[in-house]
Amino acid sequence: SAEEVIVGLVTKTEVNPFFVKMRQAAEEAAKAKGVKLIARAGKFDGDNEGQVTAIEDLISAGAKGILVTPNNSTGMLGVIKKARDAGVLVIALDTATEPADAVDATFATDNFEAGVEQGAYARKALGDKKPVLAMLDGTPGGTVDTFRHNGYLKGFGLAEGDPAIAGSAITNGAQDKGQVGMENLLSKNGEINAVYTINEPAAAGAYAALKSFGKEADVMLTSIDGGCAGVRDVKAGKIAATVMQFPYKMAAMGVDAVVDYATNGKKPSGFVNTGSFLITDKPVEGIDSKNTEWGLKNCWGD
Amino acid sequence: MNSASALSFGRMSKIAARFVGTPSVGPLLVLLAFGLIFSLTNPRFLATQNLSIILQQTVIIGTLAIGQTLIILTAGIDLAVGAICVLGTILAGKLANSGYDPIAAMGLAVLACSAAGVAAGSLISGLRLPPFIVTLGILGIITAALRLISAGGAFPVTDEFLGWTGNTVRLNGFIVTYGVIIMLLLYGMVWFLLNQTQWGRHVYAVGNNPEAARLVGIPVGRLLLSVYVLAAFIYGIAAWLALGRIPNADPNALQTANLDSITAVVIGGTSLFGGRGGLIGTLIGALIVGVLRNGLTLAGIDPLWQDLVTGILVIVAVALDQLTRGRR
Amino acid sequence: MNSASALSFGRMSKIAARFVGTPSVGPLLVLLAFGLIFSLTNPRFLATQNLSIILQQTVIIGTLAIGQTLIILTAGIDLAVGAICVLGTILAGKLANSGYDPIAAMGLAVLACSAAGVAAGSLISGLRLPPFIVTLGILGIITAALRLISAGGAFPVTDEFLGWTGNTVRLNGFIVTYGVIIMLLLYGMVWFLLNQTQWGRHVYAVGNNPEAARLVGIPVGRLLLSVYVLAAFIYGIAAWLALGRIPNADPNALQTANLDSITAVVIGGTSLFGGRGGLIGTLIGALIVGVLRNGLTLAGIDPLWQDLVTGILVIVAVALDQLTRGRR
Amino acid sequence: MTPVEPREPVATAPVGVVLEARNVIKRYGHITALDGVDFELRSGEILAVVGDNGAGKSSLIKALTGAIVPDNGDILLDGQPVHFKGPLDARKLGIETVYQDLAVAAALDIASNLFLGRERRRPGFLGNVLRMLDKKGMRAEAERSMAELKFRLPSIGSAVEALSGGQRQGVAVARAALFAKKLAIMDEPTAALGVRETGQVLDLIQAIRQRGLPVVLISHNMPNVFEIADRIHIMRLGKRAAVVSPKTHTMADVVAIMTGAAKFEEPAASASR
Amino acid sequence: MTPVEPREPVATAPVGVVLEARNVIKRYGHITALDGVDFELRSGEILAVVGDNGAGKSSLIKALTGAIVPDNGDILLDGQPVHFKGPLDARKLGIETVYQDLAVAAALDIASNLFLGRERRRPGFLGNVLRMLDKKGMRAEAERSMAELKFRLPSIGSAVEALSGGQRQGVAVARAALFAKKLAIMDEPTAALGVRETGQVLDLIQAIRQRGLPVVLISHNMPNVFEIADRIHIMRLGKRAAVVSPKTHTMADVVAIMTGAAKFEEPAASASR
Ligand SMILES: Nc1ncnc2c1ncn2[C@@H]1O[C@H](COP(=O)(O)OP(=O)(O)OP(=O)(O)O)[C@@H](O)[C@H]1O
Ligand SMILES: Nc1ncnc2c1ncn2[C@@H]1O[C@H](COP(=O)(O)OP(=O)(O)OP(=O)(O)O)[C@@H](O)[C@H]1O
Ligand SMILES: [Mg+2]
Ligand SMILES: [Mg+2]
Repeated sequence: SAEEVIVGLVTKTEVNPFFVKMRQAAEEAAKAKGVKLIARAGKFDGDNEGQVTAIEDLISAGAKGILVTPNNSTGMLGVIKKARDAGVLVIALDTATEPADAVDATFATDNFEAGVEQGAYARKALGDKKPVLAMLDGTPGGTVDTFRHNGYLKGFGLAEGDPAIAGSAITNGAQDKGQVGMENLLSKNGEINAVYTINEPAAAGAYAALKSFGKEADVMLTSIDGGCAGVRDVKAGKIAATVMQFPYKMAAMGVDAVVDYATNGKKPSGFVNTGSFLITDKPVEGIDSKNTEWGLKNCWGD
Repeated sequence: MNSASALSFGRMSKIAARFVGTPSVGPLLVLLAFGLIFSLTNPRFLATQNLSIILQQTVIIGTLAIGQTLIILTAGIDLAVGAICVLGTILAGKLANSGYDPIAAMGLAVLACSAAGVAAGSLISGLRLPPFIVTLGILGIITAALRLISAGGAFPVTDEFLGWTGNTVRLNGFIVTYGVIIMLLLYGMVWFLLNQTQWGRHVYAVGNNPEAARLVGIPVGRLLLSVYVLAAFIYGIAAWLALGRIPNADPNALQTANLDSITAVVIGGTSLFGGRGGLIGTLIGALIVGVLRNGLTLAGIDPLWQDLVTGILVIVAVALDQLTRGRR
Repeated sequence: MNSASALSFGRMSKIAARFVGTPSVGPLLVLLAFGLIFSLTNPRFLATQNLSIILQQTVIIGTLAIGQTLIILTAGIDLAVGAICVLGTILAGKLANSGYDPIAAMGLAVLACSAAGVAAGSLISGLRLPPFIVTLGILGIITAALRLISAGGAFPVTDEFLGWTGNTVRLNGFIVTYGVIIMLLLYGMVWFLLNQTQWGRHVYAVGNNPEAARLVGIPVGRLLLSVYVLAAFIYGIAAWLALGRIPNADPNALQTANLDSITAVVIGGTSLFGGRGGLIGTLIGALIVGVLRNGLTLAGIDPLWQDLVTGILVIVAVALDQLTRGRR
Repeated sequence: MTPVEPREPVATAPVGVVLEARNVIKRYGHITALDGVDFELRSGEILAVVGDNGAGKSSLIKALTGAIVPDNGDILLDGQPVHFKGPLDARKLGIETVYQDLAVAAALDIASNLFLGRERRRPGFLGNVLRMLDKKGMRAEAERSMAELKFRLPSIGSAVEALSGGQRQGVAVARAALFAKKLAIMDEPTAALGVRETGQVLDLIQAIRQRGLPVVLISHNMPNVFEIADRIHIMRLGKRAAVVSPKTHTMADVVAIMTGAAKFEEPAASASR
Repeated sequence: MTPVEPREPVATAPVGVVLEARNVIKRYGHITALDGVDFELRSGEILAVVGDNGAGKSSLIKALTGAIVPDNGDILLDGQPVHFKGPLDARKLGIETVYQDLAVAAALDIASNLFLGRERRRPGFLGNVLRMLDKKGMRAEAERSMAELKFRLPSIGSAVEALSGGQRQGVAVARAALFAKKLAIMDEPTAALGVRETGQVLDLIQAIRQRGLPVVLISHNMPNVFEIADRIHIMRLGKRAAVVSPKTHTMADVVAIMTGAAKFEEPAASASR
């Protein structure tokens, strides 16, 4: 009988709920298809070495296909080539490689576009108020971080370094650091009326800080991710809007593709945008959005 | 001759010696110096609201650093400090969310934290394994266990009792949370233990010279065990304070807590080789870190530059401390 | 009497003493035990290709751990090890990408790394600041500086010379990269320095008893400086090896390198209090970590459980080492 | 040719033997530090233990006080076998020891070191419930007992690491003297002491004996040994070579046995029986 | 009432003075360890330094060898002022010292400790270019010089922490003897030594003198001091109380000066001039 089909999944970290959801979705898909999933991850945002090591181990373990969310778009190229040379199907999830054809296929969201959506909404919703913006970044230099940050500024209509940017803080996407960063920025400038956040945990931290300053009603707090906790925060009015992504879609499609390859030898190709949607209960004109009811049905996490 | 020359030096030198000899004066001066500089760059720094915020931001690391201080005084080190605290938040949250009485939930969580301390302490005192490795191992075990328990990741903890430590109270116009008060109470209590009881003496003795401690009949193993358990108990309390600050149980929180708490301890003047230092220094050390972060933001320094400046100022802080103590 | 009884014990005990007394035998036995277990759970583990991969995976941390060993032997600690190495990759990449001769680019990068070592070493030996704080500060400074330099984040480094260490060569059917060979050469050279030269003796003496070292006339400050500079130089070489493994310069890379390299050193049997241990143990320690990670994956263990099992096995490894050395 | 006590182990403890050891063996790797040593301390006596460097004196007393666990042999206190798992066990039975390497915590002050492991608590609620230290009381007591030794000290609050070699030794000796309940063992307590201070410590040892407690004194200083010892236990190569009385033997005799220059097999009438 | 040497500092170094110190002051916080002490070591002599515990003997020799930097005072070697910034400076000029706390690296073996800071390299390429240690040679030399002291040692490869107190002291003494080029200073080198070993060390000191080097010997053992010293420098309360000759003064005289029982202001004819 044929050897058990092994699907490898290499996420950026095990820390981020986004990747936790991705792994769970992959596990479910693997179970449904009767294949074995071995998941690995880097230890932190930027752990290229950890991801390379994981892919090498998965090649050694005899994986048929490897799904990887590369930490940055070029870091993984060598080992990906090694895997493909060894006949392993490699699919990039969530983040594209550079060049994009270094992998067989890419199932991802356009993070820059997601940032643009967030920024455009925030600017519109702010109305004619003069914007005073605080930015709660993730880990500076990370690919996703850069795309979302730059996208937001573009959507918001500000250039990097514009005086309307009152300040920024590094949150590593963590709630506690989001809270500390927001508190200190509010201490510095009480006029802040728009807040960019890298993800929903950072937004939750920011909300707590805003609340303790009594400013939660006056500030346009937006985010990206689409975790259920985040959507609930939108519903509760804590976050004005978030941009939802679909990690489970990426993972499930990835597992299916590997199984397909193992049974039929068929390889997927190209970039498949798994899409993103702005979720808000306070839509503004000219910007497509879905309400939280839809959001709660399609969110990830629990 | 010695007493004669001491007298000839006069009261002055005695007072100076008393202060310069106290290990926490150096850090205190550094803290005041930073405070002064920041209040000049931005007057908002000294606003009571801002000071109160700095205190609140210090609550979690400040409390964890109490336990870390105890362990470092015994020449140990604790890399599991954040993991044990997170264990507390997750357990308390899970239990409360699944219908347990919140007080019982918190109690059980603190108990579980203490149990982690029992495990660490037993391995270190019983098998004489290096604390670095034992706590690193426990860090891995707890982190993994937490991810297994809380499969889906973080979840909100809305119970009122569990979040109570985040409520504010006004003291003389100064707004603080109950969490701040509890942290300060813990500092007071552990300070008392360290400085006024036999147990505290023995902590210093074991850290300074474990063989001498053994020879004079101090039960070194039992003492180490008690230190790790007390520290872990405090991490459990810190879990309650953490839920007050962030009503959310996240298995991935506090990843840098080990480095942060050790930093507070070392800036506070406690030696990583054990037996020298104290708790007041740690509180000041934690505040120095908080003041730096807050003050640099208020001074409008870009976060990328903040790390740079913080790196330099941390070194400067310890160098100043060294200087105030005088040479060898 | 002593020599008499030594003789009566016979050659046997001498040989035993030689081996049990050598600090790296414990870790070696642990490594072999883990290897045996993993080869039973999955025959692929022993495939030469897999073994060669484990070696390659050990290259970066294994090389960084050489410098970390030197520093820990002097009773220091280096938290900036990863940051300095990343500094090397970013500088070499930036310079090469902007048209510098790649050899000059790499040379300058190694020089810059060494300069970071000069900074750390000077503060530690000159101002007698604790290594923990100095290297923590330098970690912050370099991390921030790197983010400022490489504003856009990570970038690919495609130069052939910079990536050369990733090329493979077949030795007796065993495929290794030049990086592995360079790492092993570095181990050999530094082993020689530590065990066969005056400088190495002084490293041990300074770590074991700095005051005695000073009194017998060892230039302690200069020695510490040389250790930090040599270590940083090695981190610079590690940067070259890292570019061979991943042709990409990323300011956020290697964040856990400090903990990982210290872990390799401690598992290898070197004491964090300085003066005891050795380099061979460190290599074995680094391999133990690599074997654990690889072996658990090959055994198909869920990554959540892997952390748990790794946590336990790290403790077990050190406990076994302790046992093979016998009690006090 | 010096007449000495026979070395056969006695079957039952003779009357008045406080601490006894039989056939104690201790090996360190391939070094045999104690090679079947016997030992006998009688009530109310000052027993000197002498021997060359490396003869095993310190190892012997460490075995007697639980600081090391011997590989073999029995230890009896008041004729009852005891098994010390650590120094704490011996201390609980009232045995106080000055170890050769002093066992002080250098970073702590003199008073803390004097009371290390034997701290006093405040009376009443503060002490019983809060377990608060009686710092003042301990400090006063420390002042008193260091003054008794006539040591010049910088201040009772100085860290021990700031003391001269002899001052440090004084702290360790004062500690043992202060707390001995059953017997005191002193491993070279006067090695670093000046003439005057040595005299004080010898007086102190005699004062302890006056309290009815026997004392074991390890010393290389033969005049001192002959001045105050009742019996002299001579170690050689990890064994008890002889036990002699200072009344019947000269310093030269003792040195001769110690260094192996004199034989000592003959079961001559023991001077100390 | 003992006649003693006058204490005024001499303007120029008398002929044959190797090491001299004038008005050296050292304070530790509010403790004055050295209170304006003078010191004079003549060529080829054995100078004993005696004094109560805490009198400042160790502080004095530390100041002379660069181990501490005095707050005030001049140090002259062969009449030339020297400023030692650390022990290395003194060692480079051929001054070897046995410190009271021995200055050994306990985890290293005996041979490594003997040659600590003075390691020998292999001849030729290996030594000059690769700077390889001559481990065998050092080990053999260590064996030889420890054997000369007639110490019984477990093995030259044992770690120093596995040695008895006296054996450890032997290592430190052998080191100083082996490397002294200009003069040797020994702070209580026989404190932990047995009778036989003490004799060996005294012989060794005399052998060093035979090599033409002066020796400073700090000791509390008056018989030893009177046996080998040419002159005796008496410390009291951080000052030089007197310098006397063992030929003209008795032990009782010396102890009396040391403890302050005897006065010594009168500028009587110095015995040692
Ligand atoms: N590092 C130090 N810090 C503070 N005080 C010190 C220090 N070293 C020595 N002292 C003090 O200086 C005085 C002289 O000490 P020193 O060691 O020179 O005496 P000594 O004559 O060598 O005594 P001993 O015979 O006991 O060795 C003592 O009172 C001692 O307490
Ligand atoms: N921890 C140890 N490890 C190995 N060998 C040891 C250890 N302790 C003592 N020894 C050896 O045991 C022997 C006896 O040592 P011990 O300290 O009992 O001698 P001692 O009679 O007290 O000598 P001294 O008069 O020099 O203090 C010595 O040869 C010594 O090297
Ligand atoms: Mg001894
Ligand atoms: Mg002295």
